[in-house]
Amino acid sequence: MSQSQDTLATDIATDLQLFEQMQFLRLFADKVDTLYRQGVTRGPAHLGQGQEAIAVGAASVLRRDDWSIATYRGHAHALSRGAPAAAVLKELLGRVGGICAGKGGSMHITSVEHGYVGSYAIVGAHLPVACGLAWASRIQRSERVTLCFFGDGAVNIGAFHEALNLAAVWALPVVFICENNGYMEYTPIADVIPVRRPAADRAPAYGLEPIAIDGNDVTAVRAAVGTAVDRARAGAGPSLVEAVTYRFGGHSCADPGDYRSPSEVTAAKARDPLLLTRTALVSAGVSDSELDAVRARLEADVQALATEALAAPVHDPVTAWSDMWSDGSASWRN
Amino acid sequence: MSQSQDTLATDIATDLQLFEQMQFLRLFADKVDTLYRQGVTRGPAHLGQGQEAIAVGAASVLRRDDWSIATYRGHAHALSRGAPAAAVLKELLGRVGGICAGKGGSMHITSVEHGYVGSYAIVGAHLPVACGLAWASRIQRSERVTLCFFGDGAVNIGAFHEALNLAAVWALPVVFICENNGYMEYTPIADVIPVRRPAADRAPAYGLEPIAIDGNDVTAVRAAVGTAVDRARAGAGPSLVEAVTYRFGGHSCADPGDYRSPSEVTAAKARDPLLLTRTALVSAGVSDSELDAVRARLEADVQALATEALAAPVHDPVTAWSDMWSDGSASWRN
Amino acid sequence: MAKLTYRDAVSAALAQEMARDERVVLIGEDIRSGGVFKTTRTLFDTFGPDRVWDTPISEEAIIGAAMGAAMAGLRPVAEIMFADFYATCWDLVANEVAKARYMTGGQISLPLVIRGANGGGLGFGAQHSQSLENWAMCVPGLKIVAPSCAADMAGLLAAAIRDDDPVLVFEHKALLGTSEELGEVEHLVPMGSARTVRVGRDVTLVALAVTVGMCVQAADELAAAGIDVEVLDLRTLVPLDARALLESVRRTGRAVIVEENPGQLGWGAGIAAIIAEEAFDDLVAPLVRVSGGNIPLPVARELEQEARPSPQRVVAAVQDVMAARGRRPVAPSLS
Amino acid sequence: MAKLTYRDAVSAALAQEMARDERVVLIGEDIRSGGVFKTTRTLFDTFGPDRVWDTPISEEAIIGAAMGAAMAGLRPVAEIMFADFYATCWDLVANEVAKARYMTGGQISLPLVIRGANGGGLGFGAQHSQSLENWAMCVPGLKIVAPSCAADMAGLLAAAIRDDDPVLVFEHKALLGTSEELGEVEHLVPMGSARTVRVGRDVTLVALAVTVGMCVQAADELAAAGIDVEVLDLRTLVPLDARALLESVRRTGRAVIVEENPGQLGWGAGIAAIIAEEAFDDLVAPLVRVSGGNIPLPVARELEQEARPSPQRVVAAVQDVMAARGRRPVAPSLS
Ligand SMILES: Cc1ncc(C[n+]2csc(CCOP(=O)(O)OP(=O)(O)O)c2C)c(N)n1
Ligand SMILES: Cc1ncc(C[n+]2csc(CCOP(=O)(O)OP(=O)(O)O)c2C)c(N)n1
Ligand SMILES: [Mg+2]
Ligand SMILES: [Mg+2]
Repeated sequence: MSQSQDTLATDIATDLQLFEQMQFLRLFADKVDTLYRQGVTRGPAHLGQGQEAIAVGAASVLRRDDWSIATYRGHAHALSRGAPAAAVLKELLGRVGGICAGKGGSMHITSVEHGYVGSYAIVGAHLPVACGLAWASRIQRSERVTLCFFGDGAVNIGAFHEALNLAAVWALPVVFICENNGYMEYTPIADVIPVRRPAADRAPAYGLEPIAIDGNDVTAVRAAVGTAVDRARAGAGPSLVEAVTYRFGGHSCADPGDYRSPSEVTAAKARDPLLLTRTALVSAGVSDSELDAVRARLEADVQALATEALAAPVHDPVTAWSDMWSDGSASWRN
Repeated sequence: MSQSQDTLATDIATDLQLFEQMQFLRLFADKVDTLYRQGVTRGPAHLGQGQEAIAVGAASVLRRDDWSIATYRGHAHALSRGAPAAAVLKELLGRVGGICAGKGGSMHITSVEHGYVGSYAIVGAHLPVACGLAWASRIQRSERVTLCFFGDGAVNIGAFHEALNLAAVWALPVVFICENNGYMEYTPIADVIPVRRPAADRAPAYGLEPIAIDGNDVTAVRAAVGTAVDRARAGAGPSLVEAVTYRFGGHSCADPGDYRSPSEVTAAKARDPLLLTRTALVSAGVSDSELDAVRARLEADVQALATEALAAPVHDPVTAWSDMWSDGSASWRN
Repeated sequence: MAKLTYRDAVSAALAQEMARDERVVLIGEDIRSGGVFKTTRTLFDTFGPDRVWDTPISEEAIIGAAMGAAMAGLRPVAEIMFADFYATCWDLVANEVAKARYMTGGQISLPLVIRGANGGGLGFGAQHSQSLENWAMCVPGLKIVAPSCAADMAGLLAAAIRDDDPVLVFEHKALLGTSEELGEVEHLVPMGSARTVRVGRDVTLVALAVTVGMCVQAADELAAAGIDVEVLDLRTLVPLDARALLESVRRTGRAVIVEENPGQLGWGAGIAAIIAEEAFDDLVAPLVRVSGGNIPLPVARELEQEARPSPQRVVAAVQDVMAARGRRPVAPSLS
Repeated sequence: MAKLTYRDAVSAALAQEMARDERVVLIGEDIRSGGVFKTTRTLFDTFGPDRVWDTPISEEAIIGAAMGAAMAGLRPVAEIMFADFYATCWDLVANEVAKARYMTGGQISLPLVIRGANGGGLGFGAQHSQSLENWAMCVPGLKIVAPSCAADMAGLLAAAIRDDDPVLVFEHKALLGTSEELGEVEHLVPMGSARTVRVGRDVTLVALAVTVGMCVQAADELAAAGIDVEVLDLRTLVPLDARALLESVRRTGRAVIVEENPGQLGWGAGIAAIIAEEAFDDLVAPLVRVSGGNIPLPVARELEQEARPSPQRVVAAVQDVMAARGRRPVAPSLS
């Protein structure tokens, strides 16, 4: 699903493609939520309805061999890079064919083959890892860029600070993207920071420009991330982009999210990234029925995925003992 | 050695007192260096020649019950709060009567009785602890203020970031004082930060004013820290003060410090805080001979301290097994 | 008499101690709204903003704040949401909190508690399922509490809060919903005394937290096969009730240690070492451990089960131990 | 033939591997100027700025950078100056590096080494003297190397760099100045094979790193008293050469495990547990450990000595074990 910067165009075909990708992510997430409620998924699941424009817009400016790395709320990032949805869904259900062989689950979806080097479940921990990916690009004289996604809550953990500082000092080709959805688990980010914008207002502490964008506007995301990626590729160092958005659901499927007022949620939904793109497409002349058809097709796709995943067998317990050491075994002693 | 803010005057008597304190710290550190070279101290020792104005100036604006907390380079901070020099020296020599009973050594000098709640040897770790001391003041509705000293190298570790953020969000009565001596162990701080001033340029990330002062000018330190302490006491929250200084010696007694050019060191010594205060006093009419007499008296004092400490017995091994748990024992099982 | 869940036992003990001593304050992430595991429900409403503090996602700041406040005379209870996150503040826990009293020659006292969710079994994956009592046991200076039932949860947490040393309380995720009838008495169970959950003659099962239930279940099965099993719940690893442990093993002559920690170096190894040194002469069979696998915990149900201890594995281990060619101490006159 | 110190063995192995494989890069604090322990001397001059990187004081960034770079095809060697500082980046080490391969179903390979100064004896105090192999052993997914001599230092570090799994190398501060004559051959000692330092009949001393020398010294003294001691240097805890361990203990029937870790839960407990389970029938005496004290390490010389293992304590332990009322397996026909 990636395309390189030089083909970055804001024509209708592109917008349609972005719309379709976002629509797919939304339907996929809704399906996961349903499966969770049916009790057929395994473990917690953190969904991203409302935040799709960030994953899709950012991935759209990448080259095939660029890296992305994100959090437990990472399904959209994996899929936007091209990870096979069937394998992702099987992982969520704990079935054979799961993308991490049943060992990672929802919070650790990874598809190295597609440049998505993983979902990390400890807040902030992957930011230093992103530095390492980008550090390798420098040493290898490679043009590979690393995109690192994290939430607003991550800006207060030590690893964020260490990573931003190192990236800036070493002028690493990494773009840090803060998905500011206004909340940590149940607590508003505004309650725990002494600045207004969690990421942008901290950029200057690392010698970086403050960048804050509308994270629900996929075109704005493409533009801002595109510029940052170009800079990184050109050797001009890292950027920190704050993309303001909202999560429509709870923190995870287990959370009703009722610490937010209904009016707040309703207001946020008026700025649904899907709606925004759809409105733009319609006013550019695309018909509602064409967009409805896209949606219907994707609904069928997602339903087929679910049917396939639910038909897959559960794991053979003995496979717990593989993938541990580089020799394939799990033996630490003779 | 503390005095409250309302008696903060820049008269000659005060300057003389500050001079005397700094002179004592210098002679004490020089003596420790000699004893280290004689092989009679135990473990590493991190001295602060050249940085005395910070410890002395800051302590001079505190009340008796305020807290200070600092690093392994903490002898000056302990002594400035009134910790008994004999007990400190015995600790450095590993003799009975040592202020931490032989258990802490040079890097962990502590005198809770004097409000000096410790020297911490892991870079950055005590900044969150300082938050806790100050948090207690808020809960207890106490006017107690916490002063937290650390080096320029500490601004890049996660704990710094977490502590500054928490202090700012909770408006804690704590003053963070970065003793910027230009170096970490062997590496210049400028090599590892993307901003010019390690602390001041990061203050805005925590909603704080950037404050940078001449850390060799004891009067400037008194003024800046005095203001910050007043603010904290009045409930206006934390401050971050960067005091620019230089360490004349190596990182520790084991380090010749030869990664700095001789000319750099010479230039720095021209701004010796002792020299600056002495010059000010002389131009205010104090005679050189009076100041020499102070020095001579303190030299004798320090010599007497060394003699006393060297005469103290070594520790009884069995005392290793006390001070472990609150019941005084070291037993973790029955 | 009302039933109390293990989950509510946490908030009950916190409420009891907060009412008893106003120096007890809570600090952690999302605790005002009741906590991610609902273990701090109602406390903010009851005790207000000066007693219950929500923090940024800053585990080092949380532990540092608790430590500093304890130095200044409070008795903080810090929540680390999942024990796995101890790794993000391990320097504060292992290098500062655990060592402050000793390093300062006894000048500093740290009456503080750190509590949070521990253990596996719910498909939370490798970074949210670890059972980490062993990390703490590697560090002298930390007391370690890991309750197996609601009554112990309430009583040991209360005792931990009253203790003048730092205590880590491990609340097992898989036990949160278990419940028990408790009287209207004060919750208080002293640390350092093991509990004999079941008396038996043939073999001692040494257990902790979630493995206590597994051992009881195994014991029931084994009883049907004529094997009389004793189950000992250690309750706290530090202080350790080594006396009760050794007394039991000396009596039965056999021990199976059942731990959720990875066997590579779990708390069970520490227990095995003590028995092998101090009760050796009374042992009639090899010391066997049933441990967590030496792998990160996988998520898929079948895989996670494979990597954790279970009643079935306990039964099998006991059968092995009972079948072992017996050994008896050589009588002094023969040696 | 030139003598090589343990300290110089570190830089020699690094230089050898950097010359051999340009993917090997170094990252750490103050390493360009040779390192605080002078273990990276000359490497910056030889290999230049693309291969040797000085960092801010940011241990999480150091380990994260090494991890990310390893994912991207490099073979980084990160220095954590003192093992105690692992606590500041334990999340990256224990929750990320150790688990990445497994959690992703084998998609990620992390050929990286983390090395640094470990252990006590020099009066560095509680936060700079810990011996922390036990922390690592609690975490499946980390290989653990702790060399006892210059030859092993060079050879095992080289092997660690060539290994495709994450390896933690513990360089003992008190051994840095020790030296040994080494040939001009390539430094390479495979991980996972213990070394019999001294052959003996009566008792096996199980040792690692600094305790190997203590055991050899004790063995010499005990020989004079007619006790024939075997000394086994485990060299690596993961992978563990359990076969060599068990073979030796089965032969001697007695073991004393000598560790610098605190006895509360040191690596020695893991070893004791294995012996008590797998060589039980051959044991004729209790398993004894000589461990570090269960206190933070104090600074004053007399206090620090009191809290550490020593040849004297080993001698005393062996004498106890030899004096223990012997036990022999009960013969099958008698049981
Ligand atoms: C170090 C750490 N602390 C706490 C948690 C528990 N936790 C998981 S997600 C989360 C909130 C994160 O908020 P944010 O960064 O804004 O991301 P979002 O979930 O909104 O995408 C918390 C506190 C964690 N996983 N890691
Ligand atoms: C977390 C951590 N990393 C590394 C060290 C080793 N170390 C001790 S002091 C020091 C330099 C600190 O520099 P700075 O903060 O500027 O303080 P200064 O020594 O100049 O007073 C380093 C790297 C440490 N003690 N803790
Ligand atoms: Mg958020
Ligand atoms: Mg400095």
